[in-house]
Amino acid sequence: MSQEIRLTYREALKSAIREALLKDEKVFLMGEDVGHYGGAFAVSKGLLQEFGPDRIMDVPLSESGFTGAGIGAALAGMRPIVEIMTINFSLLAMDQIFNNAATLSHMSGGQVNVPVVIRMGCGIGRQLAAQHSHSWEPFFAHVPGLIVLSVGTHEDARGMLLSALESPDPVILFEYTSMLNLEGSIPGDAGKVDIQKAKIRREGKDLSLITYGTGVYKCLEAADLLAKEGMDVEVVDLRVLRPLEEDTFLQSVAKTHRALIVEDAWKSVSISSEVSSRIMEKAFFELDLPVERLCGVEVPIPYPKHLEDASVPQVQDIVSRVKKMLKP
Amino acid sequence: MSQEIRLTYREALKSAIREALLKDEKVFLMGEDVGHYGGAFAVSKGLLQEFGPDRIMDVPLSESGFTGAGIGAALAGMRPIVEIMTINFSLLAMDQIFNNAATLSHMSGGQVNVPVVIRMGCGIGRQLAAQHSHSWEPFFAHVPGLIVLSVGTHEDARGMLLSALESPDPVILFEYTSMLNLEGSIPGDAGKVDIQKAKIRREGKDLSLITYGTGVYKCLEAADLLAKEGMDVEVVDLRVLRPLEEDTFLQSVAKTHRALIVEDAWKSVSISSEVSSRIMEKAFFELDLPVERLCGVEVPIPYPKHLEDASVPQVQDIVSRVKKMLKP
Amino acid sequence: MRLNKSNPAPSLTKAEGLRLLHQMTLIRRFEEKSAEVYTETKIRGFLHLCVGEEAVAVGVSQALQEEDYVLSTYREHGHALARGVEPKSIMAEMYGRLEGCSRGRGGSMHLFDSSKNFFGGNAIVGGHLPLSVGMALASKKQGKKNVTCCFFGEGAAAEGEFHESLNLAALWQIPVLFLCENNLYAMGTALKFTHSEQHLEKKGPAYGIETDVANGMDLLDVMTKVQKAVAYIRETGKPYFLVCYTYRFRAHSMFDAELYREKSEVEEWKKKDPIPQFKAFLLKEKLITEKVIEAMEAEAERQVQEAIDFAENGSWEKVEELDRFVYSEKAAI
Amino acid sequence: MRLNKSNPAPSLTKAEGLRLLHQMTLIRRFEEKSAEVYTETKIRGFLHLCVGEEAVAVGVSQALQEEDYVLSTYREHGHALARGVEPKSIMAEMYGRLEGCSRGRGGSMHLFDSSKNFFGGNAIVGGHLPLSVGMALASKKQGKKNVTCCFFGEGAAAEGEFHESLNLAALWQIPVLFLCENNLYAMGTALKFTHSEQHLEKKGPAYGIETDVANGMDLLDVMTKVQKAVAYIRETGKPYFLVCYTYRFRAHSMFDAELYREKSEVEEWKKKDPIPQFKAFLLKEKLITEKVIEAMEAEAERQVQEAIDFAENGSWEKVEELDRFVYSEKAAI
Ligand SMILES: Cc1ncc(C[n+]2csc(CCOP(=O)(O)OP(=O)(O)O)c2C)c(N)n1
Ligand SMILES: Cc1ncc(C[n+]2csc(CCOP(=O)(O)OP(=O)(O)O)c2C)c(N)n1
Ligand SMILES: [Mg+2]
Ligand SMILES: [Mg+2]
Repeated sequence: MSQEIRLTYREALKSAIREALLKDEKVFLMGEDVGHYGGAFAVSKGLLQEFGPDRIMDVPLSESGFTGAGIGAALAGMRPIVEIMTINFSLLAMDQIFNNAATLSHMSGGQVNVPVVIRMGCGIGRQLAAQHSHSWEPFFAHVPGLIVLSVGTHEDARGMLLSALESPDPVILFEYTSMLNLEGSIPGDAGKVDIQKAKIRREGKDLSLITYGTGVYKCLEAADLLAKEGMDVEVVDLRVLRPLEEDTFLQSVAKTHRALIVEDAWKSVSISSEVSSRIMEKAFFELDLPVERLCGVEVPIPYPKHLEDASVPQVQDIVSRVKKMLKP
Repeated sequence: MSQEIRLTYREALKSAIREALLKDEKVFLMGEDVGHYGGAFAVSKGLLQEFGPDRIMDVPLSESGFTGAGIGAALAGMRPIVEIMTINFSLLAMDQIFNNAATLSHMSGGQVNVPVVIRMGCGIGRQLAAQHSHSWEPFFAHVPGLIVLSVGTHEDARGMLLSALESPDPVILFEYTSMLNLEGSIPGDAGKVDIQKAKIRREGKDLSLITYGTGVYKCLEAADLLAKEGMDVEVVDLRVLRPLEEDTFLQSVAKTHRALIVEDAWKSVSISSEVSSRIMEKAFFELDLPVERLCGVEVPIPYPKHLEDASVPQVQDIVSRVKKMLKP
Repeated sequence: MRLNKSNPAPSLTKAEGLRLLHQMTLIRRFEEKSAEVYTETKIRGFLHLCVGEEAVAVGVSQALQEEDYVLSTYREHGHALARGVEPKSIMAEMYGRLEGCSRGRGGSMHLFDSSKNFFGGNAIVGGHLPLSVGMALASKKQGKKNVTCCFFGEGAAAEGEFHESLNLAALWQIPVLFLCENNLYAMGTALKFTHSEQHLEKKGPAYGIETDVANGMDLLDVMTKVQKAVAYIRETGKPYFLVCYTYRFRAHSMFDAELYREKSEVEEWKKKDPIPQFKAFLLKEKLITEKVIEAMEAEAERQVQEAIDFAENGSWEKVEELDRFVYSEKAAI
Repeated sequence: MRLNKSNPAPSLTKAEGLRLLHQMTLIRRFEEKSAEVYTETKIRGFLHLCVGEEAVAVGVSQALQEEDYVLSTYREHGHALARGVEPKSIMAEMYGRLEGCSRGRGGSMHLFDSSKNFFGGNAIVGGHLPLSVGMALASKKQGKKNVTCCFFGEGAAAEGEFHESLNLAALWQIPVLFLCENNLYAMGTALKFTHSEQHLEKKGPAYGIETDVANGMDLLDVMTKVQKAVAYIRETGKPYFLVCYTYRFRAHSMFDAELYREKSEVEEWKKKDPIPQFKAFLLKEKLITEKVIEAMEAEAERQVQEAIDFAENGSWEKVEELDRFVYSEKAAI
């Protein structure tokens, strides 16, 4: 294994896009402001200059149109990376993603496949208020035909896109804008990652924190704080939200006998509901305590910082909840 | 209580729309083919002739546009009933429903409210294949700001719309097309119903069947079959999918100690996931057995009858599963 | 078929005339038979017939080549047949049999045949327009010279996807033919309730897209206009919008009581039936004889019966295979 | 203000001239101050300024009456101020304070003031166009004579919602003014990458909608054109599409490095700054004096400072109240 390098989450994402463009001329990136603007979040900055307008395509505001065009281009043998600026706008492209990308293979009896990768900026925490702070990962995780990935670490920021581009099926990639400037370490030769399995990000024996996305670093931080107080919690990063890989978290629960699921999305009908019910079905007799969930408060996210902070689980909330669970 | 009358689910729905139009001149119905065609499923047949084109508005194919217009009209003091022909097409209106209808009240600090009712034909079982057989109730149930109702019985077909029209907030009403011709009995003076609570449709002591929509009559039928074999199951109709009312099913589970959740929608990240995790959190110590779920197979629904039937829980599947749970 | 320069109508050989009449007749008979077996519940779900609109399907297909892509709606039997998808495999699909072109999983609304570059059978109104834009974009990127032909109804043109797709196609200058079959109704909603500007051909110029109109009841006019359109697309690589005025003689689907239009209106349009019209033209021009017509009709009849027999004898996908094709069985690429 | 019949430019009184100049100046100063306090992190999230576009906000508002409805985008401070929403309550909103017009819950992108019939502050591009159609439809049904004015950018006109909304409004003949602020960029995407037909005014006729263009850098031209548009709407009850050509002098939002346009282009446009232009006009016509201008500017400055003070001293919503207004607190109706 090569030396570790330090880079931001943004740099990791960008280097993967760049590598993909260099490696395969069928790959192109399309999305609002990916080119001349440099990417709404500067992820694709400079790529237009390097690869030209045929590979880095600015598109008009027309989410349904250009996402569908990406799906069509994939049908016809290209390898499009479609960027939907943020998940909030993905509702406008839902019909294309769910009714077309997710169904075409099945509906045609396997004649066609849709190798498109759709990236979206996600997450809350930048005071963007109700219409710009949605966490709609649960919707995508509901729909068969899609592969749904959540980029919770620098390793995955570097590797998930590269792996996604090898899938013959449509992949949804959630990237978290609040993490873009965060620095982290990955091996210098880091590349593709396994996109079928969840991953234990920290071993522990007292309780399993199961999470994804921005929850990963939050849970790791909470675990460190808890360790100082003698509590040894395991952190499971789900990573693959569809098809949800359950063995990893079931084994974790079989070891720790206690689980708390942490998620920014609203609680009802969420990823954590699914994880909790899988544990109910498949690890019930392992449990020392009922599984608990710490999720987003069910409110359209308000603008002011103090209310926004109160809307999603913070590190301290995780710590307190774990303590309550471990020392009832 | 007045005498029982027999009528179809369609007649019940229609009589409610008609009553609403008669009672309040702010009410109007808008949707594709609700007028001249007589309603895609003949629910509004004759209403154009009775009420004229200002109250029964045919609209062009433009789900986002006319649903948004319904929301706007509600903002400005009207009482629109928007019909989205089927839930499959609701994806095109998701942005309007989730980003506007569900958030405007909160985002404006409570200055405005959105008294719109959005009805959709739902359900599978008519061999309409992948793009026309979706059960997207789970999406709507995820989103705060909406009131989400599922019409699983004739009583509710008659009453839910009338109650929904008294809500100051946006209501989503799921109607099931496979039940339209089904006859049932309701009191002659049946009217509004409680739209805050779930309902026990059959009492029983051995196990709770928790369901909604087309699951209700299926579970009742299964319960009858099971009764003949000496198993006494309770049937809980969730009815209100958001805000999900949990007391009713938690009490049921506290009584029966066993629960099976039945749903046509795909299993992952569904209403049943949510119900199961609530039971985990709030009735764990009541359980004699892990809660189980019987849901739609995670596949874009195929056209042929035998495969379509295999895609969703049938009465016989419910019976077998309950037997397995009760006699392990 | 050659385009006669001085006269815009194409001049036909006898063989061509026969082939075209045969195609239209086959579609007509195939659909009438489908309706028949539908009532016997052999076909289920939605069934949308294009009876009356055959000249569009057949006329458009003449200008297309093998490597061109075709996308259509749920009212696509005619397009599929004209494209050369086997009647047998279409009928088997509607029967839900494994031998159907989509393995029985799609049914009437989802005919797919990638060997013919026929990409559905799409049942969300307007939903395939963005796909067609993407396919044409791919062709451009790949340096392919093929055209993408996207059929849709006038009702679909009210959807936002129409607007977004035409804009994208024009911005990107890609070779796509937007082929609008304006049959005056979207289910039961008449054109005047669907579009504030009923002359749909006025919409193309608002995107800077070359636009034309054809009489969809007249095979020769459709052929001429499509020929011109496709020639333009192949030459310039740019999109084209062609509106064919046509009419469906039958109900929207098998569930339609047709409350929204007068019987007399339907009867008026039936007088313009493209099949007898074209037949008369061929007879007048002495390009065909009654005897040849008779033989051709018998052949169409035979093909339809063959399709039915094939479908009747088809097999069922095993229930254990239910969840195949949710994810592709193609190797990772 | 009276419309001078022989000369299309409105003739102004001194008082009117002063009021208009004051409004534009207030908006300019208010926004510059907002940017300032944004860098002090008093305002957070997205902040979109309309510096350079003030003539549109002010010009349009002159033709509107109290009972008219106004809907806007995330770039709406100018529209809100011109509509008469209190500077204090807007600034407090951007500070996230309870005293803000949306109780602090909306922030810069979601200014609401129902007492002024100002309905957002909508941050999904194109998402409020259907709402505006619905509000105008309600007015028609209720027999109200008010107009709904919907502001949006040229970028929004590429969304499907634009197409669907214009079609619905024209079909239903409802009193809505579609007011497109064409500032040539949608974030960093220039008009030529957004629209295949860059003359957006060609799009109105494709829906049969009365359409016009105004010079958005010229207050008097905006006023004239809007006056005409609103008069038409009030008289006929029909929709109208007005495109104002304008330019934003500052970045799209506070996160924009402006890589997509040349500094020189911005400088060129600054020469057309509507505020000095109008000032010069008033001076030339002797409708104002330097002294009056000075006093007016001081007053604008004072108003902005008052707004800042008000916001600084505002209070915070209690965390316990987080989930209020998810459902309406209005009684069932
Ligand atoms: C998005 C969407 N909305 C509604 C429907 C239901 N529907 C199916 S066909 C149809 C009418 C379409 O009319 P048009 O585009 O003119 O095509 P035609 O059927 O006349 O060939 C409608 C409303 C649908 N399938 N998809
Ligand atoms: C549906 C949607 N897509 C993307 C965005 C991100 N976004 C915000 S403003 C904007 C540009 C809009 O341009 P225009 O309509 O011209 O208005 P302007 O900002 O120039 O006033 C974009 C892409 C959004 N808010 N909503
Ligand atoms: Mg039609
Ligand atoms: Mg703009």
